Formats: sequence, C-alpha cells, structure tokens
Amino acid sequence: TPCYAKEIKVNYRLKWLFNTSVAGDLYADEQGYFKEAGLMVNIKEGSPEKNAINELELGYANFGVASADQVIRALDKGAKIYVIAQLFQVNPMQWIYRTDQPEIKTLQDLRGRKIGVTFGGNDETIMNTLFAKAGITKNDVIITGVRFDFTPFLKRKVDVWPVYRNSQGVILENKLAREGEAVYFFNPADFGVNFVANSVITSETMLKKKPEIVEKFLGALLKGWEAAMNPENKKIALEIVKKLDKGNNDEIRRHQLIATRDLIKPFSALKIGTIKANAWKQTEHIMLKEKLIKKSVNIETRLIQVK
Amino acid sequence: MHLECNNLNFTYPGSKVAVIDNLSFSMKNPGFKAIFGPSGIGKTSLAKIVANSNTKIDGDIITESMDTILYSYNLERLPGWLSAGNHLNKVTPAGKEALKEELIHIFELYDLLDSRFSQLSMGQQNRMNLIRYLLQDFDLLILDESLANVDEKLRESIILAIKELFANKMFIYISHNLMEVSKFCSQILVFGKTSENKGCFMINGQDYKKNYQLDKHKLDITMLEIMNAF
Amino acid sequence: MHLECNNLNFTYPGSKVAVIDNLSFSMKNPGFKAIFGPSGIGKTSLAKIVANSNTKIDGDIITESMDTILYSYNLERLPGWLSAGNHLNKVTPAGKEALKEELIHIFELYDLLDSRFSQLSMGQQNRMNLIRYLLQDFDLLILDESLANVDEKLRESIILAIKELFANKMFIYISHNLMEVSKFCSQILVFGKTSENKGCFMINGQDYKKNYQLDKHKLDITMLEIMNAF
Amino acid sequence: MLFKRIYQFLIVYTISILFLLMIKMVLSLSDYVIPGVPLIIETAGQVFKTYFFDVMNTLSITVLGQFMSIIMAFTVGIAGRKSSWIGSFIKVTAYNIQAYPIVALAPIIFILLGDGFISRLLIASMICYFPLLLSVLGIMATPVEDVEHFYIVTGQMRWQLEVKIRAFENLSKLTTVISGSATLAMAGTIVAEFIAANAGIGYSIRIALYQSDLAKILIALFVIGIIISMYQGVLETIGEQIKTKWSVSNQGEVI
Amino acid sequence: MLFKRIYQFLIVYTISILFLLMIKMVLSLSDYVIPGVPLIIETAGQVFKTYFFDVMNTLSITVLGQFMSIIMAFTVGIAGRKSSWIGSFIKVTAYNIQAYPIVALAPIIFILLGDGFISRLLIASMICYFPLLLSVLGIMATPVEDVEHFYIVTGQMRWQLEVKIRAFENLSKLTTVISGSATLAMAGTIVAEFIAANAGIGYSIRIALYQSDLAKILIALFVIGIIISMYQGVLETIGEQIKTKWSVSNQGEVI
Ligand SMILES: Nc1ncnc2c1ncn2[C@@H]1O[C@H](COP(=O)(O)OP(=O)(O)OP(=O)(O)O)[C@@H](O)[C@H]1O
Ligand SMILES: Nc1ncnc2c1ncn2[C@@H]1O[C@H](COP(=O)(O)OP(=O)(O)OP(=O)(O)O)[C@@H](O)[C@H]1O
Ligand SMILES: [Mg+2]
Ligand SMILES: [Mg+2]
Repeated sequence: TPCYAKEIKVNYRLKWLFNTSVAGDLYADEQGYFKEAGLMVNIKEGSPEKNAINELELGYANFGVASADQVIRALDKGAKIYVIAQLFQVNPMQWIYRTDQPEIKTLQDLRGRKIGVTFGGNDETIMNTLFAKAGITKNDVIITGVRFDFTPFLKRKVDVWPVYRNSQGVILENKLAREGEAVYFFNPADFGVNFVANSVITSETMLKKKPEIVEKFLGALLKGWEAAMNPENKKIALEIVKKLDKGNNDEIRRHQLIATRDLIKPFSALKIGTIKANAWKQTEHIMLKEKLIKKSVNIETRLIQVK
Repeated sequence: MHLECNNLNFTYPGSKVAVIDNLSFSMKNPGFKAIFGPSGIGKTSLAKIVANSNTKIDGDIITESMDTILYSYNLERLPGWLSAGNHLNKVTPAGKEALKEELIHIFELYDLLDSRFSQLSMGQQNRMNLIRYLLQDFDLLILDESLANVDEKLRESIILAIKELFANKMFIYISHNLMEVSKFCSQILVFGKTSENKGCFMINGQDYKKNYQLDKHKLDITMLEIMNAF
Repeated sequence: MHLECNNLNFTYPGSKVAVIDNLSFSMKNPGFKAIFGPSGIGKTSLAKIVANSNTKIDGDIITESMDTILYSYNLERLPGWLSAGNHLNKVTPAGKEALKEELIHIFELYDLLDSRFSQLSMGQQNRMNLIRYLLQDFDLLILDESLANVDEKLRESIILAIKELFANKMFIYISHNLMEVSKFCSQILVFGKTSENKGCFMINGQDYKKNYQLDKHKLDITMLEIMNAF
Repeated sequence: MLFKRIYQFLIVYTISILFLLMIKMVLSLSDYVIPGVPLIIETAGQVFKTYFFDVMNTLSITVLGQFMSIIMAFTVGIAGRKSSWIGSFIKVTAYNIQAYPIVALAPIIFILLGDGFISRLLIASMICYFPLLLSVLGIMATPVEDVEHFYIVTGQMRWQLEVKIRAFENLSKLTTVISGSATLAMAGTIVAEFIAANAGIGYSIRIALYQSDLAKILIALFVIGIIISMYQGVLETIGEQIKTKWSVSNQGEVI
Repeated sequence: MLFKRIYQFLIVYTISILFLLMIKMVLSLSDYVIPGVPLIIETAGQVFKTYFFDVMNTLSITVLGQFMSIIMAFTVGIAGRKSSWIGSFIKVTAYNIQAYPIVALAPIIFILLGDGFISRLLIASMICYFPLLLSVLGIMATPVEDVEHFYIVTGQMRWQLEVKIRAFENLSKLTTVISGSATLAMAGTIVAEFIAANAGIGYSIRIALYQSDLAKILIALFVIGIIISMYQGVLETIGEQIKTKWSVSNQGEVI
C-alpha cells in the first residue's frame, strides 16, 4: 500500500485576473495534476499593485508569473529570481484598429496615425522601439495616453489602441462586430520586435533548496498547459475557466481560447514553456536602450529551462 | 383686549405630574400683567403655551384682539458677526427708527452699540434683546425674566417707560421680584406651591405709572396678599 | 481670612475704557460679602479676575488663607446624559453624602433628582448647579447671580442655610437685589455709576443670620447708604 | 423612511439613465459606448444575481470597515484635539497620510501586510475614517464652556469626561456624520476590492472595466445604490434611537 | 506654525522610511521590493525636480477643486438641511453618488466630459466634497435655539440668516473641516490624475507603479507631504484670520 506524503503547500501568484489567458494554470489545478505531484497549489490573481516578484522575496509566494520587463527591472535592482518557463511565445500586447483604416503593412504606415500607448507601460517601450526602428519621431504620429477605459477608441478619438490580443482584443472585436465593424490587429512581432511577455518565475532559494518541488510544480503546470491548449480538450478547458471567469460569455471565452493558443503554442511542434533566449536578450537590449535599466543584467544567466 | 384660559392642562411627555393642572384665568385690557410663583411651578411653561398656538393642549386659550403674541426670555442671544447696534438696525422696521433711538437711551445702551453681543455683560445682553422685541409688531409680549441681571433702578425706569410708550399693548411680566410685580402690574396671576396644596389666584396690583402717586400702604397690602397666596 | 485688592486695573483687549479702574478694597473674615452695582459696571469681570489667578492684571490681589477660590454663575449647565441627581452623585466627594442630602432638601430639589438638567426650570437649574459647588472644597465661593430665577422665599432660606452650614467660608454674592445684599451680607462693595463719576465704596451690611433679630431700621439705613453710593 | 429612501434612489437612478440614453440618442452613439435599454436589460438578466451577492459581500466588509474607522477617527480625534505639540503632531500625521491617495500607499500596504483580508479592511477604513476624523476633531476641539466650567475649576476634568461632554452636546452632528459615512465606507471597500480583493462588487467592477462593459457597471451602480440606501436607512434609525435614548432633549422641545 | 508643520512632517516621514528600511534589513529584501538609501537618494536626484513641479501642477488643481467642493458642499448641505421631502431627496442623491467609487463613475464622466481638465477637476472635487458635506449638513441641521428664537417668532427668518447663524456659531468646526479637507482635495486630485490625466503627480505615480518603482513613489510621497503641509499651514492661518475677523469671541475668553 502506497504511503502518501503530506501534500506540500505552494503559493502561485498570477500576473492578472482569472480568465482564459491562464487556462493552463487552472487546468493543472482542476485536473489534479498538482495533486498528483504531491503539491497543494494556491493560485492567486494578480494586479499592478500585487506583483509576484515582491511576493517571492517576501515569501508570500513560491512561484509566480511576471512579464519580462518586470523580471529585468527586478534583476537590475538585485532581486534573486529565475525564469523557469516562458508561457507566451508571442507577446499578447498588440494594437487594435478598425478595417476602415488602411492596413499597417510596414512600419512606415504608422505615420500620421493616432496611436494610444500606456505611458510607463511596456506597450510604450515596444512602440518606442518600433518607432526607432522605422525612424519615426514623435512628430510623425499623434500619441495619446491610455487609461483603463476604451472610450477614446470607441469614440474614434484614437485609431490604434493597445490591447491584450487574447483577452481584451477578443472582447473588443466582438463588440465592434455587433455594430458591423471589423478590426485588424497590429502585432510588433511581425516587424521584428520580440518583447517577451509572461513567464513563470521562482526565487533563487526555491531553486537551490527545493529543486525537486520546482521540478514537480513546473512539470504539472506545463502538463496542464499542454492539455488546455490541446484542441481536443477545449470543452473541458472552457468549463474550467468558466467556473472562475464569470465576467465573459461562452462565445467570447471560446474565441479567447483560440487566440491564447496562437500565442502560447503557435505551432504544434513547440513545447510549451520553451524559453527563447534570443527574445530575452532582445528585450534586455531594448530596455537598456530605453534607459529602463542602468546596466546589463545578463539575462541569459537567469533563464533556467527546467527539464 | 383679552386673554382667557379655561381648564388648561399640560403635562410634559414622559412626565407623570401635570405642570399645568386645570388652570383657568382671564387677563383683560392693555398694560402690565404678571405671572408669579415659586421656581419650577410652571410659569415658563404657561408662557410658552400661550405664545405658541401650535402646542397640543387640553383646554381652551381664548385671545381677543390679540393676533401677535411674542415670547422673550433671558437666555436669548444676538448673532455675533456684527456689532449689537448693527443687528438692532437690521430688525428695526421702517418708520420705527426714532422709537429705536429712544429705547436705546432709556435702556442705557448708547455706548454699547459698537460692541459684539458676546462682549456685553449679562444685564446688557438682556436689555439689548428686549429692545428688539419692543420694536416688532405685537399685541402681547411676554417677558420671561427679560430684565434679569439689570439693576433695580434702571429696571424701574425701563418698565415705566415701556408702560408709557406702549400704553395699548399687553405685557406679561414674569419675575421673582415680589415688590416689582405688586407695584407695576395691574393683574398678577399667582401660582401657589403645589406641595402646600395652594391653588392659583388672580390678585390686583398697584399698576404704578409715571407721575402717578404710589400708595405705599396699598402696595404693602398687595404684597401681603401675594405672600399669602403663595 | 482676607481678600485684598490694591490699585487693580483691567481693560479688555481691544477696548478703550478700563472696566476696573484703580480699584482697592479689602474683605475680611468668613461670611457673605457682596458686589453690588449697576448692570455692566464690571462685577462679573472683577469676580472672574479674583477667581482666575492666571489673568494678566495690573495691580495686586492678595489672598490670605484662601487657597481655593471658585467662581459660579447662573448660565452653567450640567451634562445631559444622566439625570441631574446622578451627576450630583458623581461630583460628591467621599464623606459628603450627608451634606449633599441636606442641601438637596434645603434647595427643594428632592423630587427633581431623576430629571435631566434640560427638563428643569431655570431656577431649578441654577439651584442644582449651586449645590455642586457647595459640595466641593473651597475657601471662597463667588456666586454670580447663582440664585437667579429662584423665588425670594426660597432664596432666603437657602442663603440662611448656607451661612449656617459654611460658617467659616467666605462667599461673594453678586445680585441686583438691594434688600437682599443689605440684609444678608456683612460687607458690600458698591460700584457707583461711572457716568455719574461715583467711585467705589465699601459699606457694612446687616449680616442677618438664622435666629438673629433683624433691625429693620438699620437695614433701611444700609439700603439708603447703598442707594446713595450708586 | 426606509421606503422613502429606496423610492428616492430609484428616481435618481432612473433620471440618470434617461439622461445617458438621451445623450446616446442625440450624439447617436453606438451600443458599445453607451448601452441601449435592451442591452442593459439583457446584461441585468445575466449578472443581477451575482452582483447582488457581490454587494452583500462588500457590505459585510463595509460594516466592519466603518466600525474600525469610527474607532480610528475617535482615537485620533481625541488624541489630536489639544493644541499641544503632541496633539498637533498626531494631526499632522493623520492629515499627511490622508493626502496620499490610497493607490500610492497600496503597494506598501501589500508589502507590509500581504494581500489578505486585513489589507482590504485597512484600505477600506483608511478611506472612510478621514472625513469622520475631521468632524470629530472639529467637535472635540471646541469647548462647551457652560458645562465644562465646573469640572475645570474644581479640578475634576478628565479627558474622558471632556470627550463625553463634547460628544453629547454635538450628538446630532455626530450621528449625521457617522450615518453619512456609511456611503464612504462602502466606496472605500469597493476601492479596496478594486485594487486588492478577489471578491466583492469592487472586484466585479474591475473586471467589467477591463472589458469596457458599461452596461455591467450601470447594473453594479444600481445594486450598490439600492443596498446602500437600505443600510443607511438602518443606520439613521439606530442614530435616532441613540439620540432619544441618551438624551431627552427632544422631549424638551414640545412647546 | 508653518515651520512646525513641516518639521513634524519630516519626523513622520523619517520614521516611516526607517521602519521600511528596518523591514528591508530584517528580511534582507532586494532594492526592488524596498529600495535602499543609496537608490532612494539616486532616484531623488533624478526625479525630485520633476516631481516638485508635478506636485505644484497638482496643487493648482487642488486649490480649484477644493474651492469647488466647498461651494458644492455648502449648496447641497444648505439645500438638504431640512427634513422635508426635497431636502431628503437631495441628501439621498448626494449620498448615493458618493457611495460609488470614483473608478466606477470615471468611465461615465469621460464619456460625458472627455478626459480633459474638466473631468480631472470634477473628479477631484467629487472626492473632496462629500466629507465637507457631512459636516456642513450636521451643522446646518442643528438649530441654535437661543439665537434663532427671535427671528422665528417675529417671522423674520430667511434661509440665508439661518445658514449664517449656524455657520457663525460653528465657525471653528467649519474652519477645521475646511482646512482639513485640503488633504482630501489633494488626494482627490491625485486620484483623478491617476485615472484621467497626462500630467500631475498622480500621473507620475501611475507610471512609477507600472514600473514597480517604490523609490519613485517614496519620493513622490515626500514631495506631496511637504507641499500639503505648507498649503494646509496657509489655510489654517487664513482660517484663524477669518475667525478673529468675523467673530471676536476669542477676545471674550481673556479671563
Ligand atoms: N422639557 C421638560 N420636560 C419635562 N419636565 C419639564 C420640562 N421643562 C420643564 N419641566 C418641569 O416643569 C416644571 C415647570 O417648569 P417651568 O420652567 O415652567 O417653571 P418656572 O415656573 O418657569 O420656574 P423658574 O421660575 O425656575 O423658571 C418644572 O418642575 C420642570 O422640572
Ligand atoms: N469680552 C469682553 N470684551 C470687551 N468688553 C467686555 C467683555 N466682557 C464684558 N465687557 C464689558 O465690560 C463691562 C463690564 O462687564 P461685566 O460683565 O463685568 O458687568 P457686570 O457688572 O457683571 O454686569 P451685569 O450685572 O449686567 O452682569 C461691560 O460694559 C461690558 O460691556
Ligand atoms: Mg421659568
Ligand atoms: Mg455680571
């Protein structure tokens, strides 16, 4: 008779609210993958005020999700954290615009547009990089600061508006479709800017002192993600998300799941969680150039692809 | 002019004993009337009931050719943001400026018009307050200790002047000064002590006016009568 | 026991005329003293200055074997959240319960102990307030109109009782009742009207006590003396 | 009383919605800028029940938060009522903390207290307490001369007594402020949930905002309005009862 | 007075920073969670000047917003002081709007007014006005019997006079609340900037928050604290002067 060890309690801090973007995390929990690994994982929602890196240091959390810019900033300030998996292969931070506008085929097409950016947000960094790449100056475009509400875009005061492609993007697309308007998305990655987004992180202590837990956790988590992104499991995945994401309707969630799949597992051969070191280096380089960090953090030394 | 109460009863809510218990009296003609009696017997309560026609009471209050009844008391204050004189001016109806000046002289307040109300002594405050009321339109003015804290000499000249200037108005004077009510009032409603089971009497006073002769003997009799009633 | 003022001067800030102008007087021995004078002459001001040793004054105030001087006045209120009797109990020092009971009887407040202060008549409020002060430790107690709104009969018995019960304390009684101050007080500080350029006099009163014989003639003389001074 | 409040709220709400719809019509805005009536009704059907329980959840924190903030306001107000150095020091501290918008303090609060229930409660009561404090300070710093004189000159004044006297003399002002502060406590709790919680109507509003769903927000405002009206009605009734119980001054004004 | 305020603020601030640094040391946290002294000083060197002008910018809105909210509070407070139907209707409206956290109302405000200066001002004054309203309501609803009696019985009472009497009798409470509400106006403006503006310290705080840059937030809190202390000192001085000018009651308490 097997003798079960007591489950180990683990706190996992997400970057944002429960929705389809975290389908894999929820899937691993709901389907008992964590339990099988002997873990009891408490998945918690995040927000700008509650970030995973702080919690890792303070010991409130053992694992977390953070965007690359957060990670690099924290490393710049001496935080002892490691990236153990990269969830998004493509950054969901993209720009939406209506199809009655000319399509943006080259970066030069950005000229003269009314573009929204979140000042201080990483969409600003990305947009600045694109501008630099295309030789566009602030005078060639009309930049508007963006807040949490979409009114300026809806009222057409701003044409090109930043959204998270797989969550807000789907919602907006749907809203506009109801009024008979179609949209395009402008994806920086198509123009060679690969700014890394959400990744799974943990603390140095965790990695050094309890590598087996890290391994078990990540194994279960990625298993959850693989299953959730498998089109065959989409019904189960949607059911699981629905339980915690009451804000959206089924139709939207279905589209969100498809959009998420494109970002997490853009092609079937790719193993979810693969860390793209080059993209990280590019991200660090961009941040250094934009003076968001003071010195190089040698990001490659902080990327641990756990087997 | 006529104020009549028939079988008046009043009990404060929550209280067991009636403050006014089956009271009947009648006061006629203009001039100074008084309500007199021990502290806590119900003088103020009666005055307020008479002045405030909205009070729910048991019994009748009949007023004849008296439309405006004002009640004044000795704890009133004037607003503080202007000098007392200024506030007085504000409440003086058009055409009564001369009366105001005259009253200020009689009340010996001339030097104090520039003071704020809070800077006045207690007697000065009470005088300032009373002037306001005298300048208004009224038929019956109740003075509940309105001349408290004023020295006897000045009080006398004030009362005499009021009686002269407002000869066709009725005043009800509430005071604890036996001599004063006996001397200046024509009718005195005396409340007897309830503990001694004394009732309520109407006694005629000397109604002394300026330039009249005061009969000291009669005054003593009135005072005695009142003392006996109360 | 001794209260002496030498060349006392006091002017309210911002005012041009001195309220107290080079005043000197002396009051000796326990018993009832009085301050008497027209309304607004400065009685209250003087009393407050004597009681409050922190006031900045020009001149000397000398007190001998009088450590505690209390000033009470007729507009004070008791807190409202308990009955007046309860508040009285709270300020009664240990050992003075019997005195309290006695005073309540003398002041005729027995039936009112369960009332809230705001439910009392004005005279009842003043009596309730005065009892509190009498229960405290004091050498000199100033009564600024503290028995206002109390009827003369009751006032007399209260004053006589106080004189008996507190025979070795000094009281300064401020009142506008000429007869009363003449009758009950041993020394009367009379302020003359400034407008008539009268100064300040100390006049001896009849100092009437319980069971003493009151000489009516002497009383009249005192009253006359005071009238002339003021 | 209670029904009047609800009734009045319904009028206010209806007028506001009509006003929005008018603007929608005049500027011919589409449903995604200002939702039309069918969309509002459809949304109501979907979320009303959820939102109702969310608001009830929020209300439970509100009650606790308001209670805490009353205690905080009185503590600081009483401690800071004196014009002494320490009194003004306490005041300066209290005022300065208030000048900081909670969004700026939130990260520090989370660092110190984690993101549990305590943080949510603290944020809610910090938003609610300051307005209370201002009133309490104003009342506590104003002497009631004619009542206090006796206790001061006879050396019997304790701070408890002073506070009691001043509170009692300003009872109706205090009950107005306290029952009025219920709405602030509610707003505070919602903001706290907005930035800190994973439950409550504030959390739902955050999600609705993220989805830019004005219809949902309108429904949320409706449910909040109804429930706050009821809560406030209850508080006012309690306030009236305290007033009549503690004082009898009302009875004094019969004539 | 003014210096005392600033001086006291510096003490409070220093204590708080030391407390944070202590936590940093004890838990050996990185600069990312709690910045160390060198980083704070370095950041100060970078942003102090910018933040100073940001706060001055914010202050200009604050002053205007506070002014507006005082007017709003008095208008509503005076209109709502009666227990009549319309009085309680106004109160219900004012209270309900307050129960809505500004974050929920903001989208509606932006739709109606755009996101310019007006929205920013409106949000700032909405946050500031309610606490003022509560005090004003409390004061305006409490009769001053001994002063009002004469005017009532002689039929000379106008609402202006009533308001004036009650305001005058509660002058020191009102000045406490008004000068205290400066901090609320500041907090309100910052929140407005946080959600609506492209300028002001609230905007800078939002950026610092996105970047999880606590050092910047600490500097912002410092500058806000200093300037609000000064502003409040000025208001208090004005308040004192109004009190001595309008009333002379202080002089009455010389003995
Ligand atoms: N609001 C009240 N509630 C209950 N009882 C009251 C109230 N006001 C007064 N009383 C009681 O009613 C009685 C009469 O009070 P009132 O003020 O009429 O007396 P008064 O004759 O004017 O006395 P004074 O000469 O002392 O002013 C008193 O015994 C008092 O205790
Ligand atoms: N706070 C003050 N500021 C300026 N002047 C004042 C102030 N208080 C009183 N006075 C003035 O000082 C004078 C004396 O006042 P005080 O109260 O001492 O008189 P009083 O003799 O007690 O009179 P009453 O018998 O009327 O009570 C008055 O003329 C008054 O106007
Ligand atoms: Mg009376
Ligand atoms: Mg006096």
